[in-house]
Amino acid sequence: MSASETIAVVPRQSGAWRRAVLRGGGRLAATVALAIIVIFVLLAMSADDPAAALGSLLSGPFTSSFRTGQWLSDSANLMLSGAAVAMVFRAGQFSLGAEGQILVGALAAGAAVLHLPSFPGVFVVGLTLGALAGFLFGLVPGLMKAYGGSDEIVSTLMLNYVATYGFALLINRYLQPASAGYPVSDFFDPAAFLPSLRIGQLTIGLALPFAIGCCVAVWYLINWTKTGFEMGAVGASVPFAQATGMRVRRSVWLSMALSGLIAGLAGAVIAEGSTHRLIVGLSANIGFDGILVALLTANRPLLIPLAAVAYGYIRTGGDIAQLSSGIPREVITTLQGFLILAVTARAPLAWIRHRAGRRRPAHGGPVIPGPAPLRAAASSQRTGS
Amino acid sequence: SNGSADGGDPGKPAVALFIPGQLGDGGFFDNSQTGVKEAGVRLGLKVRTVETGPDPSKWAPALNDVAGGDDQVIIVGTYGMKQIVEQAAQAHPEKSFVLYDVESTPAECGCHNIYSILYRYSESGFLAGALAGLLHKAGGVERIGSGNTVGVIGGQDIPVIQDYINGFKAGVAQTNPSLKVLSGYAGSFADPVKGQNLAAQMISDGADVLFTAAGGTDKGVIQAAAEHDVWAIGNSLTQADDPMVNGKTAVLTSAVTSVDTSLADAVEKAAAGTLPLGTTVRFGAKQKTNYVAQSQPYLKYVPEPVRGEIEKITTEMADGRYDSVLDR
Amino acid sequence: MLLSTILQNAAPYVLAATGCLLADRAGVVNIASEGMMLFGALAAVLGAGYSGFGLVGLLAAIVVASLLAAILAIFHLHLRANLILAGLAVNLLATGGTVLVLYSLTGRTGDSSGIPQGSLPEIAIPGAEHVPVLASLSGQSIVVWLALISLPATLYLWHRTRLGLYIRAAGESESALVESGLRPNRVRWAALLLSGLLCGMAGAQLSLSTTHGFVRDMVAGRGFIALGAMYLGARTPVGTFVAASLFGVLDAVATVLQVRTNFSTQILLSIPYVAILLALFLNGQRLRRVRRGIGGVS
Amino acid sequence: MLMTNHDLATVEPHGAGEPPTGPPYRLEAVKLSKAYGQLTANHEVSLRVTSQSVHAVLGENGAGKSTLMKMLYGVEQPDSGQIRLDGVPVKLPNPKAAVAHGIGMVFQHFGLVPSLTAAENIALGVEPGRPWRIDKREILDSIGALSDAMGLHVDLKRPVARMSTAQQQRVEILKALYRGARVLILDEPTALLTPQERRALFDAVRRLTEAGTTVLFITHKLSEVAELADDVTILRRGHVVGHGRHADFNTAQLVELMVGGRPVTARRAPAPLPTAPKAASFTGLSVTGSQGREAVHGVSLDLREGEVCGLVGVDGNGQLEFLEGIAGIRPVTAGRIEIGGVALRRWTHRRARAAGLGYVPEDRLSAGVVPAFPIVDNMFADRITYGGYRRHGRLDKSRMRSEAVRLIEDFDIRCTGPLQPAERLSGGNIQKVVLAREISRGPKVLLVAEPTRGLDIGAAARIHEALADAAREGTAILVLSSDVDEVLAISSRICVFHEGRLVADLVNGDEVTAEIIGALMLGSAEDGPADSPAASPADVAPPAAGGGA
Ligand SMILES: Nc1ncnc2c1ncn2[C@@H]1O[C@H](COP(=O)(O)OP(=O)(O)OP(=O)(O)O)[C@@H](O)[C@H]1O
Ligand SMILES: Nc1ncnc2c1ncn2[C@@H]1O[C@H](COP(=O)(O)OP(=O)(O)OP(=O)(O)O)[C@@H](O)[C@H]1O
Ligand SMILES: [Mg+2]
Ligand SMILES: [Mg+2]
Repeated sequence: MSASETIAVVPRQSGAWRRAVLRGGGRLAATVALAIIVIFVLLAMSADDPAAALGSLLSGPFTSSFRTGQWLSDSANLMLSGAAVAMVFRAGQFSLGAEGQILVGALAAGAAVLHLPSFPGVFVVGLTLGALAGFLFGLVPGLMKAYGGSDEIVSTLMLNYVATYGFALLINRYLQPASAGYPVSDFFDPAAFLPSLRIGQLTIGLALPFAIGCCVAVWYLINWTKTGFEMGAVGASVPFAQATGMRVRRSVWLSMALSGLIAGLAGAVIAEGSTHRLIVGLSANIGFDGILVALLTANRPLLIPLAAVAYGYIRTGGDIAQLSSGIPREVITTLQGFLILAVTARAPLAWIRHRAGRRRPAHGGPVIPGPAPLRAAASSQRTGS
Repeated sequence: SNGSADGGDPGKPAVALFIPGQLGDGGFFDNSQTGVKEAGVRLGLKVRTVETGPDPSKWAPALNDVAGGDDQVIIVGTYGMKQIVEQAAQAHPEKSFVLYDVESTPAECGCHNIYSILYRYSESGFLAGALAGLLHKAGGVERIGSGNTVGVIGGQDIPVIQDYINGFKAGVAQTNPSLKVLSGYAGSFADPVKGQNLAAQMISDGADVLFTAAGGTDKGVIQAAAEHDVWAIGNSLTQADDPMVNGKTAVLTSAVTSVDTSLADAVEKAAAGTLPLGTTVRFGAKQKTNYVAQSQPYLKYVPEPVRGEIEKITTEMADGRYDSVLDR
Repeated sequence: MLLSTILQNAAPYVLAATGCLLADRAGVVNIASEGMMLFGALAAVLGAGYSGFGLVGLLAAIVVASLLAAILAIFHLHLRANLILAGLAVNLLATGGTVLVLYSLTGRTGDSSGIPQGSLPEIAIPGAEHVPVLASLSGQSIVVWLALISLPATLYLWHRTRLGLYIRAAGESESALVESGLRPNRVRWAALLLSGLLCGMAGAQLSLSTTHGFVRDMVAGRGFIALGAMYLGARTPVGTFVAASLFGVLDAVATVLQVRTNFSTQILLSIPYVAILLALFLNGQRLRRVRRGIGGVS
Repeated sequence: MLMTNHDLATVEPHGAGEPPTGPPYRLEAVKLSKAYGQLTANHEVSLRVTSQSVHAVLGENGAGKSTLMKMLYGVEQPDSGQIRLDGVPVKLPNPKAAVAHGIGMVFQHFGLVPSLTAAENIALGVEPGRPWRIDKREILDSIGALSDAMGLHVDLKRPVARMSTAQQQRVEILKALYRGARVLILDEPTALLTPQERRALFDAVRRLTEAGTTVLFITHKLSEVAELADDVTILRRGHVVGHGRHADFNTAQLVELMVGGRPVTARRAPAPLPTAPKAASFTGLSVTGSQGREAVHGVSLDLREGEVCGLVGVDGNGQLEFLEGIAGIRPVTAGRIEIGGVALRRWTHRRARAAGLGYVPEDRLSAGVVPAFPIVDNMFADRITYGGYRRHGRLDKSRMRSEAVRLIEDFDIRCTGPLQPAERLSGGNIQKVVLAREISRGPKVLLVAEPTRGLDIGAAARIHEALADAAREGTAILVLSSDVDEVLAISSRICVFHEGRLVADLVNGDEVTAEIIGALMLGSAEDGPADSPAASPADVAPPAAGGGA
């Protein structure tokens, strides 16, 4: 499903869908069962009352409306980060730069709202500038790749460090109050806080609908626009894109910059919606968590809200278990690792069958190189050299 | 470490230590946990630690969660938590908050249930600097060469650590103005390799005493000191108690800022119901929480007159004699 | 002095980058190098501390890091988990797992104080103290020496051994291997295990030689840097070695500048990364990299 | 040697032929069947290969030839049936087993590792030497000896990525022989070769059979069968529909057996009237080649509406670069390009298309289509990128789909529907998708590289038909093909390249033969157009001189 996933004009045939869902359901059940066993073992090793800890882990986000709000807020941040990553992955580029772009977006948004006079709606200015800054910061590796051929894994990774240090530097120099003992700005003016909606007891930040909107926007861009189509084609095959008159370079830098834009928005949303100020460590690895979320959905933007909410549930459940049962934080980290492995293991059954002596399905190993009939013919090896 | 929520005396207040970061930083947070736990055990209080991790977006919600729980005394540290604690304090006037490492003024906050603790990190730095200066002056001290350079290494480049470093420089200037002071930040509290690099570089540039205030990064500094036969001055009692690297004594002593003592004191007062809410105490030499540890190597290698001089400086410091050079 | 610092700093980069190279050329991006180094660093401390022998620590690091590599291999090669996801998951396992192990052994979550200290054997060249370059080499840990010989060793592996040949083939043309009667996944297993071995060594250097003890998260991104160095080195043994060494040099340069100048810490600390960006931009190399790992999960 | 009772061409009902009796065949397939899901790729296919013969396997695209060969090489497992070597049944669970039995195969799409040297590729998996050290000298020596003996010369130390297709193929053959292959399977070995290379290959094959090797080979070109094959087996839709000695079939019979009776004729496009308007004019074009050197030196050429101009030359003489230069894929360093009377300053492919150019790239799998994309996306990619197929600002997918359905019908593309990914199509059908895209956009000028490479006779004929139709509509078509016969069969005009220059520009006619063209391609000026009976078109570029302009 990997490669053919890139551009599907219409949904897959319903029969295949149903089968996939059924198979997926079975696997999910097995995964969940396995995960619970692992969780319990980990908790038994570390918590005084493993059952209670497990309970608060699994039901934590629902134990109070405050916690539910917390879960949804965290999920919204994950969603934005995931959408940024899916954007660039769907365009066939590989960026690890969301983390840095989030910091830059937050910085721009924060610096703006800290310096602007307070007026209703000033938060929109912050969001806009955050997005713009993210766009520009994503443009850097994009242009480097499009015009310099620079490997984007290296450049985005390096830019993360530059962003991290730059963020600290600017807070240190310009934004932290004189009395501060730690690089952190003042709190923003409440007008710069992301508004939230109250539904009964539950407070839902604007971040959530906003993040869902972003996911839909990415989906629309990729599936329904010419630009998105071009990006997908450039990502799938540069020779093809060239031979059909597409603007390959523009596609490369634009997709990376747009991903930066969303990540920048994520940064602005985190600053205005969660921390309400700039503080060193603000991104807290959420850029990398975004990679997880995006990959869990195979880069399908419309599934990202689901994946983010599910992943956010575990994270928040873990936080609450930590708060209420005092299990070490690292149990949660370790658990996340196990869960991701369990969820992404795709072919346990096939493997077991293979072990039992049957022939394995022809496809194995990583995504490349494609099945034998697709291997680039000799002529492409020639031109490709 | 975590979750020792048991063994509380029902009549006494339950205490929560809220860590906006993670334990195991080898310094500040670990230190605060030591103090709170020690007092809790001593007094038979129910004490628990809540560790939220380094993600700042989690801090406010987590503290709200804790404040809404059963703990009567909530202990929170670091500058970044100030407004968050103030908001929680407003929302939960029935709870007592201990805010350490930053000051909350009731006038600004509009709340009267916060007891603030400040630390004079620069005093510890000053003492370490004075010791370094005096060691050079004394002459004939083991591992102290004829060079005239000492060094100081910080973790992240943040104001708290800048205090240590500025204090160190002031201490050197006070006792031995001709000494040259090298300084550097590792950029992290958990990168001993960087610490080792910085220390090795300073040593190769002639430094023979290194003061370190860098959390987990300290390990690398101490390691380099051991390797190249110079002295490290640490910042915690643990380092002073366990001064060896690979069988070789490397940590001469520690210039301690004892967060644990201040917090143990706060817990004690809270248990007794005498927590001076609405006030701020600045802990330092005066409260005997900033001092040079009387460790084995200190007693063995530091000449008696130098130790006497340090004793004297500590006393003078408690009397406010150096405030003019120390206060930011 | 400076040269010896560079050697010490570069060794982990070189070894881990070489590990990434082997895996990558066999068709597996080893994004878990960070976690392998981290767990390796802890295992080294435990092995050396409890046995009293530095070499046991090195061995423990190698074994544990290879175990992580095996997890990656099982999940990616056999259970067909997405490579990047599985790699990130292994990193999470290492971040959390090291602290949990540390906690269960010492009751501490921060560092390995309380565990007996060990250190890697060092190799001294008799009488080298006064010879300029040799003096810096002499007394370096065995891992630094291993890093130095890793280049000739990799070149030998590359051009003289079957495994090297198969590794190069596996990443480029799986079907060529199959049609030659070989099993690509076996080759990838071998490459991953070697990768784990090298990352384990790199971790051991950090915790048993450069410093003596484990501090949580002490790898501090060096595994990712190693991966970046491998790409910067255009996925070739020599390029990787040079790029990884370059990071060692830049680290040392940043350190010197920090001690000797008053530039802003953050600017100095970002020097290596900016330098790499410039290098990447200026030589405008077009790395022909097969993209993989993106996409297909479900 | 051959069985008398099977000498006659027989059109057998599938699977009816009983295995004959007599001396054992070198290699024998007995009622092999193989199904992929619903689809029966091979149904009780029997094949008998005599020792030291060349046995051709013929059939349409998708007839099951490759599947049969893969079973003989252990890549695929038959559902039923038996494989015998010298009369002895063998099991071939994997290629390794086949190699152990002395069977070697050169795949349709090569299985070489691009960055490894020829020697490393050849020895992959069977390297001599100790476990920790490959004996490189031994490898070079033994392969050198082998290649000398077989007349298959390649630079063993060069990475195959930097080799021509023919050299790569030699590497593949050497690889099989190095493993001790006594039975060699060649799956469409000539599809990617130039005529010269093909000749060299055939020489090698003859030497191989003389040296005792048995060769099974697949081709779509009956001329090659005539030249090389001793015996033939013809497959259609997974069934053996004919087998026997080649001499006993005539071409018409073979075609009939392969395509099931449909007549196949390539039609030559009529030369346009001299009054036909100019569709494009290229003046003094210089184009940079792969290595950064100039590959085309100041070539001028005019195209008239409705003409099919064939572009030929020995591989590497600039004709491909010329085509790609016009297409805007390669940098044009000098000269002037006009399409439909409009000249553009910066010549990029995007602008070329906007000016009315269509382009069918040489490599259909990597540049022609995105294999993973559905047919519909592949068909309209060019127009989408220029802003077509949009309604209310978004892609009009339903219109795309319905038009794709129409094109699928028009171009007779065999598929399950417009949403089938291109990778699930046969090569011929993929090519039709590309042509459908390029022709349906109504270009003024259509550039086509290797239109029928690897396609069967029927598919090739349909492609030729589509090109002729487009020409009739007024499109000027420039066709590059390494198959001179194809160029002769379809073009109204033929341009010959030699060493980066246009050395001949002929009106195609019965007087123009493959021999004449071949001589021109090799650069013999005396056979040039001056002596040619065919008059050049009025606006022909100066021959041989290289068209100064
Ligand atoms: N991997 C596969 N999965 C499913 N079906 C396949 C596969 N490979 C081949 N087929 C089916 O087997 C049939 C025979 O394919 P095969 O490749 O043998 O054709 P062929 O005769 O070699 O064609 P060509 O002349 O184009 O090479 C095809 O029509 C196809 O439907
Ligand atoms: N994985 C697959 N599943 C189903 N059908 C397939 C698959 N792969 C190939 N086919 C079918 O196999 C047929 C032939 O496939 P193959 O790849 O052999 O093409 P081909 O005709 O040999 O190509 P070429 O003409 O380039 O040699 C096509 O009709 C295609 O639809
Ligand atoms: Mg075929
Ligand atoms: Mg075939």
